[in-house]
Amino acid sequence: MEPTLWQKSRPGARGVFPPGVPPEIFETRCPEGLRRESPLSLPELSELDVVRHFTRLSHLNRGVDTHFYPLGSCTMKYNPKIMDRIPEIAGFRDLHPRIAPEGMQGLLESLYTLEELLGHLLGMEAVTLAPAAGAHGELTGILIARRYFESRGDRGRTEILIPDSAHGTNPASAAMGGFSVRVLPSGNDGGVDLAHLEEALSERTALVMMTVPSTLGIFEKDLLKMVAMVKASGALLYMDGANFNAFMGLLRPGDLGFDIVHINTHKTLATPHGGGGPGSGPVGVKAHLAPFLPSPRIRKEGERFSLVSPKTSIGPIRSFIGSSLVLLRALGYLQMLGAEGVRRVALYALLNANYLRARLSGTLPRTGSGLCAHEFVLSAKELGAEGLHASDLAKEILDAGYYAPTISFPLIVPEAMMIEPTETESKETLDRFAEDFRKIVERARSNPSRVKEAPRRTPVSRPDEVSAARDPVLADPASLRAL
Amino acid sequence: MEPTLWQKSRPGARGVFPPGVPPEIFETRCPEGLRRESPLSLPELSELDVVRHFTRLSHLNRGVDTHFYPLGSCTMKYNPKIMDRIPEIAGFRDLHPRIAPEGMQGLLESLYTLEELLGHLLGMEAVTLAPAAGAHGELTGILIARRYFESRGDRGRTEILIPDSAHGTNPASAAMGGFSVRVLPSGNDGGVDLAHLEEALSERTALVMMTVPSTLGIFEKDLLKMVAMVKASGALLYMDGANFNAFMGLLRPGDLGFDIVHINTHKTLATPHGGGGPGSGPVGVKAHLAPFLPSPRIRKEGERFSLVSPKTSIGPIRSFIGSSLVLLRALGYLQMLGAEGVRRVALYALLNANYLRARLSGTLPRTGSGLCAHEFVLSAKELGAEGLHASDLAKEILDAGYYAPTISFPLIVPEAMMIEPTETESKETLDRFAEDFRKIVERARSNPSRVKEAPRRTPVSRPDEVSAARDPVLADPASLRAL
Amino acid sequence: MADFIPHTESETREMLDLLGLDTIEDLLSVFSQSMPASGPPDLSPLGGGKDERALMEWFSSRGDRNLSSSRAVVFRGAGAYDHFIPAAVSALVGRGEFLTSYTPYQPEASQGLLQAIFEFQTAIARLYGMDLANASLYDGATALAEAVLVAVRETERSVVLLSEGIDPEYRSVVETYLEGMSVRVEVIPLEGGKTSRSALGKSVGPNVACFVGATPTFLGTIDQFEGVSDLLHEAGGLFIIHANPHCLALMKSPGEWGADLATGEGQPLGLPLSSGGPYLGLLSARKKFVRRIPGRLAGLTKDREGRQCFVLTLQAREQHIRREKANSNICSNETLLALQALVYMSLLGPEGLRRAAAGSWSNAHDLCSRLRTIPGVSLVNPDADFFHEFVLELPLEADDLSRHLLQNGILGGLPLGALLGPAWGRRMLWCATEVRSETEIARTVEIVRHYLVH
Amino acid sequence: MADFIPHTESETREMLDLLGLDTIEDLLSVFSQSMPASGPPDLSPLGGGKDERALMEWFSSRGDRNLSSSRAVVFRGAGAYDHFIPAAVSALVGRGEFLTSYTPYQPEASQGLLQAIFEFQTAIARLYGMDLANASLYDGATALAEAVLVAVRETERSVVLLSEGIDPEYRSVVETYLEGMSVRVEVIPLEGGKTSRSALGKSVGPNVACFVGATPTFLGTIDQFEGVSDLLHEAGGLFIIHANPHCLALMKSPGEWGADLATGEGQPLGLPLSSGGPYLGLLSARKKFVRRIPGRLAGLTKDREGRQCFVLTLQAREQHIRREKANSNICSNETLLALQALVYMSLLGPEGLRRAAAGSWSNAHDLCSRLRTIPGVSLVNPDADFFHEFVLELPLEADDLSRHLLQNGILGGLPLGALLGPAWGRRMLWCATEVRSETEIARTVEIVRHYLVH
Ligand SMILES: Cc1ncc(COP(=O)(O)O)c(C=O)c1O
Ligand SMILES: Cc1ncc(COP(=O)(O)O)c(C=O)c1O
Repeated sequence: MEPTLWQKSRPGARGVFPPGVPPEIFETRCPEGLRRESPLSLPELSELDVVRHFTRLSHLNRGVDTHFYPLGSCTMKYNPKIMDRIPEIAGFRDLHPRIAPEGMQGLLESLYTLEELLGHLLGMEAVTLAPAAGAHGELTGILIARRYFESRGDRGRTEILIPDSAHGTNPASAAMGGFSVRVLPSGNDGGVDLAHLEEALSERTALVMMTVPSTLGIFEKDLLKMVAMVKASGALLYMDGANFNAFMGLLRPGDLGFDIVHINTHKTLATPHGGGGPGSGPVGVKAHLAPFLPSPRIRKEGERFSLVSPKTSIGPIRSFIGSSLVLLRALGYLQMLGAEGVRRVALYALLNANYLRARLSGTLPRTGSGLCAHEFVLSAKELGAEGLHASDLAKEILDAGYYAPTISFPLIVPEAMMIEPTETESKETLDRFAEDFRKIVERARSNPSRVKEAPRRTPVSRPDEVSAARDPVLADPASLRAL
Repeated sequence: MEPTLWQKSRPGARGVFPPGVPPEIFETRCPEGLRRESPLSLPELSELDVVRHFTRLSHLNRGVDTHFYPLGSCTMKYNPKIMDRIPEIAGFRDLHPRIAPEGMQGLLESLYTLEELLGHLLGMEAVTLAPAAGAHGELTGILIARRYFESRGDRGRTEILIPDSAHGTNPASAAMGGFSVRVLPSGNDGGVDLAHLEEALSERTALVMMTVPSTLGIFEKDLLKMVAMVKASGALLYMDGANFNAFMGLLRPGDLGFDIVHINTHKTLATPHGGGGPGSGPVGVKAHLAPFLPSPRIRKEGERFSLVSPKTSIGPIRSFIGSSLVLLRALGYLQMLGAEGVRRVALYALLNANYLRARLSGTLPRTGSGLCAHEFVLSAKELGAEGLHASDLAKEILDAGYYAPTISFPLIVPEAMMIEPTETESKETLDRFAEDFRKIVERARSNPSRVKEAPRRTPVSRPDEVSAARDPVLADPASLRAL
Repeated sequence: MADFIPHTESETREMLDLLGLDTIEDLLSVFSQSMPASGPPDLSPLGGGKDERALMEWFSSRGDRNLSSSRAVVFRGAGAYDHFIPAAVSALVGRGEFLTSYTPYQPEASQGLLQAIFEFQTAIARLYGMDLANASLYDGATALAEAVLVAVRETERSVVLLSEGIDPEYRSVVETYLEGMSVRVEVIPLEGGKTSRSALGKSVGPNVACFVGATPTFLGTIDQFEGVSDLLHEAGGLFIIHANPHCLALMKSPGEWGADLATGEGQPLGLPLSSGGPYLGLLSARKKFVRRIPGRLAGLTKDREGRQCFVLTLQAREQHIRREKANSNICSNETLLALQALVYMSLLGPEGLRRAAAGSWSNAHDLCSRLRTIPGVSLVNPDADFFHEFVLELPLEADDLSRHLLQNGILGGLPLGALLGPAWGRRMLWCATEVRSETEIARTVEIVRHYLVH
Repeated sequence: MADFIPHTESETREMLDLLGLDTIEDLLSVFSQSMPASGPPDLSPLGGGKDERALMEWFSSRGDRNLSSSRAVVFRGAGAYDHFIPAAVSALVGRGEFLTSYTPYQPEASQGLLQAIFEFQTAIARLYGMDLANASLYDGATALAEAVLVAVRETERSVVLLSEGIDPEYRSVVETYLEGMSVRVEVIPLEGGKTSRSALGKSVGPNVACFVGATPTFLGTIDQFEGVSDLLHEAGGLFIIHANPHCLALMKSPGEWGADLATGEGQPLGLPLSSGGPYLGLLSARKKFVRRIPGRLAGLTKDREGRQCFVLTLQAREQHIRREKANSNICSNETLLALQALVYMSLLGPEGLRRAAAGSWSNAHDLCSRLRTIPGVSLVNPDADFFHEFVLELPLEADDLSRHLLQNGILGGLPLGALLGPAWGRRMLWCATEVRSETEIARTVEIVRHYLVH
């Protein structure tokens, strides 16, 4: 392992020499009470020290660029390198966000174009690009629903219905939006149970949030019926469209009857995840909800673009216009794909998932049946007999030279392993993975104690998570020693 | 290890889609006899395949960015990342070399400025930036000497004197320039022996090539006497200035009496070696040799720059003006350092070498005594008793987490290990290396057979070099299988 | 034109065969029950696709229609700052192993990012003078909103006091975030550029969850908070400070002022202006709030061989475990930008950061004193110290001057009328950072002078 | 201002102490005997140093004074070609592990580059239709000169025949390289754009070391070499072809023409125009010349565990072992650019390269036929096929048209007078690659037409 920056720090060492003036100038002229008194404990290193540090850290990390990453629900696909160039264009990279619209016509045109394209792909009449991530999009959509009912004087709708298979952000966003959450238990097939839905719907229901395809990688077979039921109840329909990669260009949430949908550009639209972010979570809505979209909105008049903040808006949900440099990548990707490419991406995402599903059949039982969408979920529950968890298998998979599938999600499947290969992986990679996975499951049955010891080929073995949580050390102690 | 591109190739797979037209258009319109008939066996891969391939290959490679690289004579120092930005400036990167001087005033001004600065640092009246590397600079200097003597009608000077400690490029360049080489044996102290020099000098001597500081990391103590002797003989004095890092800003070859000097920008002046190149090898000469410099030459008239090809020139030694993108880095580095920085670089290069030399004393005997310049040479000859070579130690050094020192050079030291730490490494790194080196030498004495087995921590163990040379496989057999 | 699908035709065929399908279109049966009557979507607006070169041409030509800092010298801040960024930053952050990795849930394969997050948390905690920091939030505004939510939850109270020194757009974001809560936001006015102590004293009471101060304030002034911490704590509320991390290299830190929580926008730490995003939300806190705070946390631990290593910890606070009871809904955050800020801070080191901050301070003061010599121009809040931003009162509408400057390739101070109301129509919020040259300052002052004193 | 020296003051002190020195200046005693009477050099021309930002400003402003392809549409080739380069190329080649490594003399720590060199050698050998290629030479011109030297050494003969189709500047480089040898260079004229077979027949004889043909020729024509190989071999000489690798995707390769050695300039394979360098010298050969050829060679072998691995091999040909008897003096070469070309070729693959080459061919033919419709303009060598370059005869001085085009943001064809003499004053060598758009071609033709037919 690599020592930390502070463990390497050498008092007095200098790195990059920036423009500026000696700090003494400030210190002699600024009143004492306003000045920082405590020393500034940042690492002191040469430029080479820093370069080596982060180059070495990068070697301790797996990405799509280095390994197959079958992480379900996360759509870890290849993001074309050309998209990394777009945020480097000086006209975007170095543009001040508080410039008057005259100074950002190119930006506004680009974002407006993206709104239009997404609106078209989602079957929605208006799109906001403001949300910074999927969960942020959810919150936005939920606040829009709140305003919508308020605008109609309907103050009794305080409840949001969410399937138990949903991503954790769904209920968490509902709560942040001030709603109470009612959980819809899944039926035997992992889908929403119509009877339960029927029972749960009431005049208190503001919103029903559905993930399509569901987190089991399944398209609800009764989706259109559910939509009709919800509409009949007067509630709005929200679609968590994080799994856009499964249906982009094939099916439009708007056409299915949804009122609100968010997508994650950092899954489907060419923003690498960057270790957890940045992303962005555009939200599309039907016309009746458009007045409530967050401000500012981009308006087009003739060839000129401007920003407006309608009174009906829920207000801004973040600073400035949005994560522009992320959004431009999404636009670039859609422009590169074109109509044909967009469809092919989704079709091949389905093909790869189904192929891998078929290749893995007979290893661990799958939750759900028939064709899957872009991902599928296996359960490692039966290995409980050998004292093993899905997480143990995951470590063996790391050792075999892959990133691991998503584990412990969706919560409704015990010892879930959620596998999403994405369309950018080759058949060869899937074949190799299937073979290795099969061997690992066999090993789990024949030699469970060995599996408990995995991984062995990673830079570290299993970290002690219990003691990490018991007495959390969240900042480097060496940073205090240095003072 | 990673399979090769052809081992991974899948017939029919497509990578990046370039601008162009379907090749059939060419094939139907171009006469058959002119068309390629044999299939084009390049690898067929997706963009992701290619990205993974080269990312993984990079992980099998050590650079200064990842490891301390005490490779003597190679000056493997840290090259500031800002210099990588200069060749990316569109005005330089995308400039066509056959544009009229009006279209390249910024380039010509930059290169002219570099010529002036180098001339100043070398104490030379004229500088050419054309040579593509150090050896290319040597050939250039040698051809200049040839033309010089020709211009004086002195056709009897057919011999070049070169110390036996010199880099191999010196004699090789002399031979390419059409001269015969006479080797100057080193004296006991590793320096040129005055008596030998005296004896060797004659009216046949065209040039004496000296490396300063010598490849032993030593400044010849009688340098000025030698210079005087050579001058008296009517020969010219060539300095191999590859070790510029040792004296930049401290001492000028021109002041020492040299007529010609080359330097390697890829050692001292901020061009990373890139696995073996590119580099560039500017050559500086005194006024009497300036007319012979290679064409084209940059001329400044008022504020305007132009290119000229004087009749007296030896002619072009490569295509176009020079390795501009490399040369601009050198200029950037000098501008960043400024007067003070240039001196400090050289002084700290001396300090680091002498400190490490002192820290290693008592491990293996050094060739030479007293202060060294920017590097020093140890001999592992005594380990021959345990059946070990310098190359065996080198492998242990790799295992300890470093690149290895230069071995088997200079040739005059048996089992040489040439160590050059450069100024960009910290005391801490040198201390750690010294400790590890000491342990390795101890291990070599106590457990030589283990050392014979090193390295163990590298991606591969020792390759079979003998069979590689016996029946060389220089192209991937899989590339023919694919056809 | 390119779709990054690696399959050869024969591979696709083999795969379909295994699945017993005729053509890839047969996979559409996944949706069959849901296929709307309207038929497949019309994709014509997406066009025929572009190759890399055509794509870059499209974007470059749009980029050329933006007056970025390469075309207009930036004297504007107001939440986004034009600072120096060393070249090594992007060289390191852009490495594929970082860029293309996911949230480090599998620690054994993610030590690089986990360690970087841990180091980022450390750097932010030290800069803000706090015990700990999280792995990032979306941006400064949402970080502030999340901090307010921590206070609301911790105190179970319903009044939030925000200093008028908080960026008014941030205040709106806080209000949006509180939309669904029964919480009232009250603004404590500034007096001469500092939070009115009497107004604050009057408002602090048993219903108050927190007071949030800003330093520098949105108007650039350095606010002062002696005794504020005690005032709040005695009333059972929390004290939050929103601070610009660049200024903290020299200014008294939230920790030194006794804050419980601190937030900031990380953009000044090595992020470009970026047309507004992605930015980097900073949140730091006293240790006792550790189980309250939102977002990811990397912690130090040991592996089975006892080697130092890192892991995401205290995940029970987060949505994927706690669901509707989670501290926040945040999932994806801004890790890559946290890494970027960390690389920036390590490259500059404490001395470099102090030097850059002093440069901003010095340039802003230079600009201010020169502009003040222009007849009719005066400094608003002359009695408060400022850091690198300040408000000037002009003899005419600020919008007019702003337009005039833009025509001359200068992004001048921000006209405040649109944000703060007509009373502020002749006021402009100026900023100068360490990268502004003496020539740029002199030229700008001359253009302003010439325009105002025709 | 920055010197990248990591030492703290106290570390420097400790180090000096160990050495028994007072100040670092004491190290100057290393040179003492040689310190010239003139005293220490005056370094004032180097100035006070610049920070990163000031440095980039200096270079950007100089870059702005160059009419690069972003400011002038390139219709010029003549040895340097404006091709499409995928974005992934620089992302991969720029990785620090490649960029900052040395020549892979320690194979265990250098497998990445060794494998890449091996793969590069393979790709070039396949492209040129030869058995093997080396790890690179400086550029196309020096590669050609080195190939000629191979022939001279192999045959021990003293006459070198160069086709007139060889770039005249390359020819000068060959002459410079031969300066010290007793070798005579003879030029075999082109006839209608192809090497005169009768002249060649007359010149081939017992003293001839080699004949070097080019395809496409410097004038863009596709030369033809039926029987040339036999002609040379019967006379005991070697046959060398210099070929543009981009065109070889579609054109008959040197191997197919029966060449013994082949050379090329690798710039069209993913390298930018680069203001002329660094470029990439390509050299490939028949197996039997393996011990003759200059430069590094990576070979396939196995490690002790029997794993496939790579190593520099046949080093006994090289200067560091063979010294004055070496095949060449080359040491540093252009490895990083070889890697770049390899990444480029792998990304495009055979189909991509063929598509790009066909695009060049098609654009050049389109441009040519449009320009020929202008009164007074005619194609020189109308009976020869050409690839992506062609020479036009104009009704006025080519220099004048060239200047006019440059004023209109077009880098038109190369006026040939300066290179080939006054007889060529009205001739211009045009080029169009796959990246030229229909609009650019149309606009250029219109400007030329308007200028010529005022
Ligand atoms: C189905 C689903 N919904 C919502 C989210 C939340 O999106 P984000 O992480 O961008 O906030 C995710 C992300 O993992 C998801 O997979
Ligand atoms: C002393 C010396 N001279 C000459 C050279 C040759 O320089 P290049 O490799 O640039 O041709 C070297 C390079 O290794 C060297 O160290």
